[in-house]
Amino acid sequence: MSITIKLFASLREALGEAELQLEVGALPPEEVVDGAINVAAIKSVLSARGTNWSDAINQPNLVHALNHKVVYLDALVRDGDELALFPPMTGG
Amino acid sequence: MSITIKLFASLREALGEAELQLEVGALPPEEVVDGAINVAAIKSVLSARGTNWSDAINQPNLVHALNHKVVYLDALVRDGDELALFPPMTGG
Amino acid sequence: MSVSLQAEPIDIAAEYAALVGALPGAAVATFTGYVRDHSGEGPVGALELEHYPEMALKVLQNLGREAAERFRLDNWRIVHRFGLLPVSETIVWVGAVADHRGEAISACEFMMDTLKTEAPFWKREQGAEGARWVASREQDGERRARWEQSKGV
Amino acid sequence: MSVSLQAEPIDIAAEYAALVGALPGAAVATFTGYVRDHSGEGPVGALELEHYPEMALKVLQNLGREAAERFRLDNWRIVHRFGLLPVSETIVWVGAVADHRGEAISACEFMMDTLKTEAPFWKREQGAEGARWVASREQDGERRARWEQSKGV
Repeated sequence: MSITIKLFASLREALGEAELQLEVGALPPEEVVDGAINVAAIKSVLSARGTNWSDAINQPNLVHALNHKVVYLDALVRDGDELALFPPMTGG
Repeated sequence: MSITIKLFASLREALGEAELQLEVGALPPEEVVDGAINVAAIKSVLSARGTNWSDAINQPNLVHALNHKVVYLDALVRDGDELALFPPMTGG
Repeated sequence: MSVSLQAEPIDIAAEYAALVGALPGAAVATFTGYVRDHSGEGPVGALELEHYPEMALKVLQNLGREAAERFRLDNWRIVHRFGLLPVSETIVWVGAVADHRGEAISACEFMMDTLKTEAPFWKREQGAEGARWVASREQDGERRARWEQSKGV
Repeated sequence: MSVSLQAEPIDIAAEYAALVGALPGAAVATFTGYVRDHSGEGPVGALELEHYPEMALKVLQNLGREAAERFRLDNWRIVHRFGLLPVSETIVWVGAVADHRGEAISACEFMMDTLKTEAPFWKREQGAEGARWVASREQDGERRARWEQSKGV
């Protein structure tokens, strides 16, 4: 399963990446439901990349957008989806 | 005592006058307090001009403005003042 | 921080540019009212706007000053027309400049709600069956009254 | 009834003219946000506005449609800039056309309050001691929450 991860603003800056393709074929089977895994599981995979990732990904006010729509940790992500992670918006 | 009376909108139209000088020297002395009479007394004087005046001047929602400021029936009017009478405003 | 009573159409682009000036505030809100082609009474061909010039000027100047104080405005402007106004013409334009959006937007709404009930203008609609004076709307009085209750933004 | 995300300055006079069009509504409200020369953190030389283009477009289009339905708008427009914006530049412009003033003004306020908390833009201030990301304001969340409670104008 391949998921596009996008990072914005302070998160992008802290991690030095704006976009990556995440291959999650190696997940334990109990995390996979009907070919989908939830946002929390994807955050665990990303956190395992190192302390800077763990710190950035687990900050309290992080917003998750799945295919351009804000979602919560239990939202299901499928092959080909785009998951964006970013701090609270400050436009306008 | 000479007072400028101004009439606007439907009142002006009903009475066929936009402005008149009202001489109120002939008022009974008990109406005059410290050289002033109140708006109610002036309306009585105007009402005495005929049925069309009485009807127009005593309509329920009439607004009174003394020297460009909205006032009530007990406001005191003095020589040289300008008293305007008109229906509720409908600008904007 | 000024009022204009005018027979001429309102040049909205010029008014906006003058309101904001060289050093804009962070937040600018505007409102424009136009002559509609209909009212609750039926079709409208044009409006005649009668006004009491000296009083209208004073009421609107005081209104702008009150809005500036209440909403901490950096600038404000009120333009109101009088005379014969065909359908789709501008009637009124208000603008407010403040540090924050809540204040700028509320100031516009406050100016319009107050102007509607306190500035001496009277509308006469030219309809299919002649002209009729527009009656004041109870709803306008209610909108105005809200500002007495809440002093906040 | 459209959204523009753009690097170029907002041509407010042109946007206004296009919003109102040939047959103006009775009531038109607009709001413009500009880059201020200061913030709670100190002096500001410029803003950098980062955004998530595909999501920003969808969020703002849905916002316009929701405002149109909720406030019975005849027309609406949302323009938001991205990139490097020096002090006194335009950041955002919203406009709403309705039959009545309450709806036009409330629609502008609703669009701004929602945009602030739901559209994916992030501000970075260039200050005297380098650049800093702007923190979201709790007050913006509270302003947005008001619209959940009251569906009225």
